[in-house]
Amino acid sequence: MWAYLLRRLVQAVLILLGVSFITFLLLYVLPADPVRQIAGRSATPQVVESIRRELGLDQPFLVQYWNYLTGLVQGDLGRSYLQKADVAGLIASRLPATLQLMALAIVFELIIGLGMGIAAALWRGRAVDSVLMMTSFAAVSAPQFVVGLLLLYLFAVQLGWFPISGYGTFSHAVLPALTLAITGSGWYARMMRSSMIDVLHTDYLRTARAKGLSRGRIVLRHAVPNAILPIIAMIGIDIGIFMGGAVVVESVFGWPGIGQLAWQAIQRVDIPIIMGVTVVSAVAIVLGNLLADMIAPFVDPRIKLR
Amino acid sequence: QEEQLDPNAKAGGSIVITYKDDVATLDPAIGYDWQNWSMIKSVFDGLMDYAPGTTDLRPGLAESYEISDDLLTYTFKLRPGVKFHNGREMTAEDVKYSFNRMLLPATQSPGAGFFGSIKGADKMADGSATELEGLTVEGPQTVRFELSRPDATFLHVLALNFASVVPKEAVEAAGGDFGHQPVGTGAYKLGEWLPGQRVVFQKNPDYWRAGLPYLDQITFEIGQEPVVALLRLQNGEVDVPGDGIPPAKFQEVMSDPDQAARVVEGGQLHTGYITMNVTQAPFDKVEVRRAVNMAINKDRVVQMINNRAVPANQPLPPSMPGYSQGYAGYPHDVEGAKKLLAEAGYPDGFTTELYAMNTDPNPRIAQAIQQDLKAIGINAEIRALAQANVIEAGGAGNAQMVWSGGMGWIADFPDPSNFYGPILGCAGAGEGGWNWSKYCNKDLDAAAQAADAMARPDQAEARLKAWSAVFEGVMEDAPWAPVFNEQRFTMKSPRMGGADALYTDPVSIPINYDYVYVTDVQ
Amino acid sequence: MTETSNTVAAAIPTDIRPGLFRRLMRRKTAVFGAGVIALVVLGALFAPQLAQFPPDQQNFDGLTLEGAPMPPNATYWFGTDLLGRDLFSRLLYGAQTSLIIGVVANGLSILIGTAVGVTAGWRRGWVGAVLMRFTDLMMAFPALLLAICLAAIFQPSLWIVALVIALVNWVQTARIIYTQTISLAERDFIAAERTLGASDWRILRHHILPHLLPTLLVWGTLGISITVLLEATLSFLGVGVQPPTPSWGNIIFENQTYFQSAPWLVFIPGAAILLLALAFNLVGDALREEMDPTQKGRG
Amino acid sequence: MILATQTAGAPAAPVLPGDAPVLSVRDLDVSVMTPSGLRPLVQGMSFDLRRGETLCIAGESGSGKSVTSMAIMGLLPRPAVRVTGGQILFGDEDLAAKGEGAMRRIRGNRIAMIFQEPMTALNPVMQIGTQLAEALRAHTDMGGAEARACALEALKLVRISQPERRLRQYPHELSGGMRQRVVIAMALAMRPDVLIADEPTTALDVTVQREVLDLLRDLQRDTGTAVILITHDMGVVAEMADRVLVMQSGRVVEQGNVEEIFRDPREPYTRELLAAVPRMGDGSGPAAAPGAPLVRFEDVSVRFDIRSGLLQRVTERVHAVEHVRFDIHAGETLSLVGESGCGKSTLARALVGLVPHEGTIRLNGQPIRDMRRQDRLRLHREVQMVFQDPMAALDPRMTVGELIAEPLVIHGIGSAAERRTRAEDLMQRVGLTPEHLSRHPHEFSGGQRQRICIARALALNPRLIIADESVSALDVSVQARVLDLLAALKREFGIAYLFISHDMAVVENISDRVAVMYLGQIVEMGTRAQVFGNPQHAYTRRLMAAVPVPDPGFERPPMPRMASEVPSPVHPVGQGPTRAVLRDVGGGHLVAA
Ligand SMILES: Nc1ncnc2c1ncn2[C@@H]1O[C@H](COP(=O)(O)OP(=O)(O)OP(=O)(O)O)[C@@H](O)[C@H]1O
Ligand SMILES: Nc1ncnc2c1ncn2[C@@H]1O[C@H](COP(=O)(O)OP(=O)(O)OP(=O)(O)O)[C@@H](O)[C@H]1O
Ligand SMILES: [Mg+2]
Ligand SMILES: [Mg+2]
Repeated sequence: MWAYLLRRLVQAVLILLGVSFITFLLLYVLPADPVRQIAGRSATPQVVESIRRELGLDQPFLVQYWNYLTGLVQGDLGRSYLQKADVAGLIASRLPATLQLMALAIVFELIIGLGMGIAAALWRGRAVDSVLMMTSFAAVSAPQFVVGLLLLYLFAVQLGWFPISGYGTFSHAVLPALTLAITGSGWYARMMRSSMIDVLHTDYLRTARAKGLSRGRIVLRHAVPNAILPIIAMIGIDIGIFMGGAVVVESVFGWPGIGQLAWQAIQRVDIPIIMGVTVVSAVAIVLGNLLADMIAPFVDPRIKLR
Repeated sequence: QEEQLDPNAKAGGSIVITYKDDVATLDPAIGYDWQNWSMIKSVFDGLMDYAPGTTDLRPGLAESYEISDDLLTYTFKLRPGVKFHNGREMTAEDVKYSFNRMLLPATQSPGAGFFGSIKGADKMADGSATELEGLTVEGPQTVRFELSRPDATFLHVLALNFASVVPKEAVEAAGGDFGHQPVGTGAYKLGEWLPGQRVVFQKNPDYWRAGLPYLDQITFEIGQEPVVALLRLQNGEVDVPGDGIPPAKFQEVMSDPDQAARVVEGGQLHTGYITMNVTQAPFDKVEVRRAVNMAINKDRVVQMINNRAVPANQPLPPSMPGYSQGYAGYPHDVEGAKKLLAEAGYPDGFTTELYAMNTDPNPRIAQAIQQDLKAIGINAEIRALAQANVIEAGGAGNAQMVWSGGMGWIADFPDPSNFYGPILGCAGAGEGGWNWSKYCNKDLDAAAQAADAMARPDQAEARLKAWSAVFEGVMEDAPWAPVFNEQRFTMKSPRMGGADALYTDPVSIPINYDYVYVTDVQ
Repeated sequence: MTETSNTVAAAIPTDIRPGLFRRLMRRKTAVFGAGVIALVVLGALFAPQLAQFPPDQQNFDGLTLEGAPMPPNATYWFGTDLLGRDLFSRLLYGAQTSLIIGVVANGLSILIGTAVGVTAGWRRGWVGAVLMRFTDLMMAFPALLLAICLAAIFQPSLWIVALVIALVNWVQTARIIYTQTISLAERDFIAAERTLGASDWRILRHHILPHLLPTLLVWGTLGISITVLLEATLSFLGVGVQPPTPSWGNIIFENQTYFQSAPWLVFIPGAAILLLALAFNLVGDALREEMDPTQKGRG
Repeated sequence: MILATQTAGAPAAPVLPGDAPVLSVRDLDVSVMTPSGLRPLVQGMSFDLRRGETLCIAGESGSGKSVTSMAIMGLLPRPAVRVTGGQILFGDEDLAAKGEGAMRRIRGNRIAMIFQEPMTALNPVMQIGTQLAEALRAHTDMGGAEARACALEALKLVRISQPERRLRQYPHELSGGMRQRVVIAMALAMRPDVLIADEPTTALDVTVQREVLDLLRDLQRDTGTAVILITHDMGVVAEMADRVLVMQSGRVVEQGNVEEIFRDPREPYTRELLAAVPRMGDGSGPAAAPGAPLVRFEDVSVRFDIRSGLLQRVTERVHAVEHVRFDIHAGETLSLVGESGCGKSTLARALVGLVPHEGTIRLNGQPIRDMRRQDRLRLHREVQMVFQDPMAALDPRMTVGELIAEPLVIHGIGSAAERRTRAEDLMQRVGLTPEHLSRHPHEFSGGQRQRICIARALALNPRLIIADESVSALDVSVQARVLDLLAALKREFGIAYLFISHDMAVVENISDRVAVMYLGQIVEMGTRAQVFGNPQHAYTRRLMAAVPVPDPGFERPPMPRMASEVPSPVHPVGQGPTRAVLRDVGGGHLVAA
């Protein structure tokens, strides 16, 4: 177990190294000059050069990367070019919001997606099934921005059930999480459906019925726990998507997450922030996958961590 | 001079303003985004300032100033009893510290280039000096600037945020994070700052302009989609949407008399234009450039952005001193344009690229222009890229045509010279410069320099004339095709008070925080 | 059983091949799906003939005086967009782009994902380890950032965009296919093939791939809307298909803030994407059930 | 013995006047809905089941045994399959007319069922204790702790080792025999009136089957539960049944007392069934003269690495096959017997190159390990394998025609037309019709599938066929037919067999020589006569004693109950099992010391 963890962590470090190197390289060859962004429109060439020197951007690529890495090892993610603040601090200040949104979104996603998938599997081939699968397609095809605004307009502006935007209380988080969940739940619904259909044909489900258990118990205690394994791996993937990708939802609902930070940084080539977000979200993805793998044995005791 | 207080104004109350983009920093030496520009103005003061809602210079932290006859020495007498937010009194040493700090390369101030006329500024830039030679402290309340050449814009430059006075001890205490823990002399001090969420300004009770500001508190809510911000305004949660009225909501707002009444329209020191790279064929031919100027149907472009602009025919916006009132510009004339193209040797037109920033409405405007160009046979492929990539392409001279929208010129200070040097003059035409036309007319450059040397107050009129001539000269060569000057439409909540001019303040966008008030306080 | 049919389409069981199309056509949902796809393809192919207006023509009467788009009417069947262009014509032309993105980009990503996943799952050993570690690495890489960087480094064009999307999207497919291949490789009938002396290539082509088909169909059909929308996101970032080239995704993205004031600009293309994805799914589902003999007659 | 008590909600146990039946089935019809209308699966079925009685239902695969039991349980896959006539009287209630809710209260409570596959009958992600307790809690109002105590009691009842520990374990941590005990415990915990056991021991080893049968009988004696035992093993029938019911294609052919049926079967079908039962004797009879050695195992070992730790170093190994040494001669049948997990399949897999081995395996004198491609293809032609589970061994997406022709395609033999003819030939050879060629494997019964596998193995005219438990899952009549087929092929083509089985009776009937395997090693080996006539090793004897005897009169000599757990073949690196040394006790009869 500990050996497993340690080995996975070593792998994770290698992955992070790879991710940071590729990102750094891509940003290096990107046809956009961060210094021009910092210097602004009135800067004289002199000012531009002095800023470039100050940031060490006049040095060769490998030197720059090495400097970045040595900082990274000490937990230093560098300083934002434009905000002139420590990237670690900037990210840390937004991490709680991102994690909170992510957690709630995944919970909603599971409730909606699994609910739909289970119902569709139980009523397979009936109208319920077709409607639900159609809905899952609509959910996957819907642009987040529009879904978010529709929810906001309906539940916040018209009905006033939730605050229009902002961050703080649970009710602030409901609509943004719901937006993410709705657009992501289609995958879960489809996965769960096919997984449930397989489980519904198994011998142990027949045994459960032969024991005279109620339908609810058969579904919830026997079928679902067995069908849920592939879903757990998907949560790991989802963490990655939510870490840097909730930009649209964050901006619709004024959510102070990492997405907005990353977005603005990308547009203005604030390389330390882009790097920081990349590294942090890679860590989150790796940890998320690790967590998914660690949870798996609890869900399915046949799985051994090795 | 005495401060004119609004007799209707009531003190107290707080307002909410929204922005989409994050506030990067409130460090006056660094902040150069259009949204933190006005915020910094309210936290910090410089020696010079503008009367609210106008482009009229007035002394700020300086009580008075004197200009020597050779126009090379400016002596400022500081206002006594001005206190920083930390309670310490501001002195001449602080002015000196602030300028040194801003000009040191380590600070990475994007504004350093504005102060090139001060003696020794170049030595600061290349790192060979750490103290500004041309700035001396004459006494506790007196500073003297020495210039290396006469500079008519110098007082304007001193009104820029970069020239704000900061307290040394606070900068040092912040340990490199002054931008998030600002301490100034301004009307507001920083209350709370939750990154990505909100910035709260508290009234500075010791503000040196007696009776100001009126408001107790301003909350800037960050990361708000403009459409959502407007919904919240309509819901009574927001007082001013900082990003304006989003196009998708404009019709709705303007067709409701109640809401339309709360929209204040005003001019803006902005010009949207197309640059044409004069160093490359086919735009090395002036006929081609003129043809482009004549091809564009500016009225249609303006209509497409909901008439929120006025067609432009010269680089300067109408509200800028030096604007040529009577100048006719190039008429919209498709046949004429075709003829010019044929004269230039392109009777069948040609294919080129039009760069534009990728945020709405810029790609749309680019497409409208594209259609106009097609009408005279020019096939312009659009490159809608992120801001950074457009700037890169324009600076490197790779872009044959660039639509300036989104990155375009909103003046740093209300003086025509600001519209010339970096974007039309030879200085900006080098590799990486912001003169994306790479246009360099030595004669006009000389004329511009001469105009800026006319720094005596009695020369002001003549100087503006000279500038008008320079810009007419530019239009003769047509490195740009000016398209429109954006109008500002600021919307406010019903309780917002204060003259309309405060809501279209040319230097403090979207509103002048120091002078607005709310009507619903007792 | 003829020699050619045996070699050409041997991945598909012989008795299914001749009647597959006919049997598919007996399923109502499949016919509906195929009809929709055919319509979209025809619309895309014959866009020049079918469209009343050139897709990028900014009609003078397509905007109100205040610059607002026109709702659907007799001239502009689906209304006009913010530049006064005919939405119907743009959707027709946009179908070309979106089909290429949805089918080519998505297909390519499935192809890459399958190749990587099958190779890693079949070969195991160090080849498999290297491939899967690389997949892990790509998974930990923010997809959008990669897309932006790639697209910014290359000049954006439709095919580059398709390529970029494929390069970003193959990872999940690879993972899923990898685990499936591993479990397939353990099955007895694969062992049986080996004892007969079948080559790896033969086993992969005739026994592994057909079993991966259902998964590939699910991922492929769900992936269509995802890629079409991803293309739009890329356009939005300035690294997608360049204006004025229409695509269903970028029509939605350009106009999404107008969902209240000009709903047709959002919901019509949205419905188009949904319909296309659904159509592919219906056909895919039918195909899967028809091609899997064990599924026949099962619920 | 504390067993569950009834709640008010559950239907009261029927009051039985004397010998009145607990369950009585009257004219039961079960049909399946097909596109072409209703097709009957069971027709006019009638029988009575009395308290404390064991009724065995025998009959070939597909005769409707399982359908009948599912109909009684109300577990038919509705709406496709449903009761279309008759009554199922439980006391005075007609179960056929009851709704799902009412049936749920009876199921698991008054009537319990045990299914064939212990490996898959338990929920893999739920602890044994929970699975036991939930059955109790579903029918009583006991609390969690009480239900757990009852569950423990039930486990003790089925004589499982370390019952407390089992409660917290998961199914995969138990052996097949233990799992079947758990399933039985689950079924009996509520002390049902009727227990239906559908082939409860078919998937188990003989020795384990022995234990489970003993257990069932003991429990029935103690609790007085009436049992319906479904089986195709006439040995089991003879041992367990009070009364026997023989079914064929959905109809009852004959029913009566067990002695009557065995002594004096009236219907020809019953006689046929009895004749097909392999009986174990003393191994006498003609044996084939040994030919030249075809395959030679020289000190062959197969070990699987278990890696663990940070660096994934090999820390332990599964010693699946240890230093095995024997020959297979041309034209002979060598049987390999032993319990599950002793390494039989692994040995076979090593021979066809599916797992790497140490030592040397020679085919015609040539070591297979360093064969080049050409020779390797010949190996794959000469040695064919028929797998244990025919469904798993046939690609479900191919038609039978393609499957049978595939070996020819792989080896590039013949044109497409020739291959087709050959496939038709082979189909006839194994007793199927050429029309079947265009069907898919799932459209065949288990026995037919196994014949398809054999046809496939024959396609290349092999010299050796490895039959890995090829008949274990088949019912007697089919089994007999397949065995006959194998024997005929052997006579006709001189094919040699490596016949892997755990059924001593079958082995005795088919083999020339026998090797007994235990924990990866051969512990006894000799001709059939030697091994069966004079079993030397204790393990061999135990295997033989466990075989059910198809004779109701047979008195089983008392046998000590075995320790349940088989020792593990897993050893740390560097260690290994002690090597058994084979000693010749005369005439080539080798026995481990
Ligand atoms: N769900 C079903 N749909 C259609 N036919 C079925 C279904 N279940 C069983 N049958 C058919 O009913 C017949 C009887 O099947 P059943 O399972 O009762 O046989 P069995 O006697 O138990 O055989 P085995 O010994 O192989 O278990 C078979 O012909 C089978 O094909
Ligand atoms: N690939 C493998 N990796 C690790 N252990 C294995 C592997 N294959 C088989 N084993 C182990 O080797 C031992 C022998 O297995 P094998 O399948 O040969 O037994 P068997 O005698 O055929 O049993 P059965 O009668 O159940 O088929 C078992 O303990 C099994 O768990
Ligand atoms: Mg059965
Ligand atoms: Mg085996």
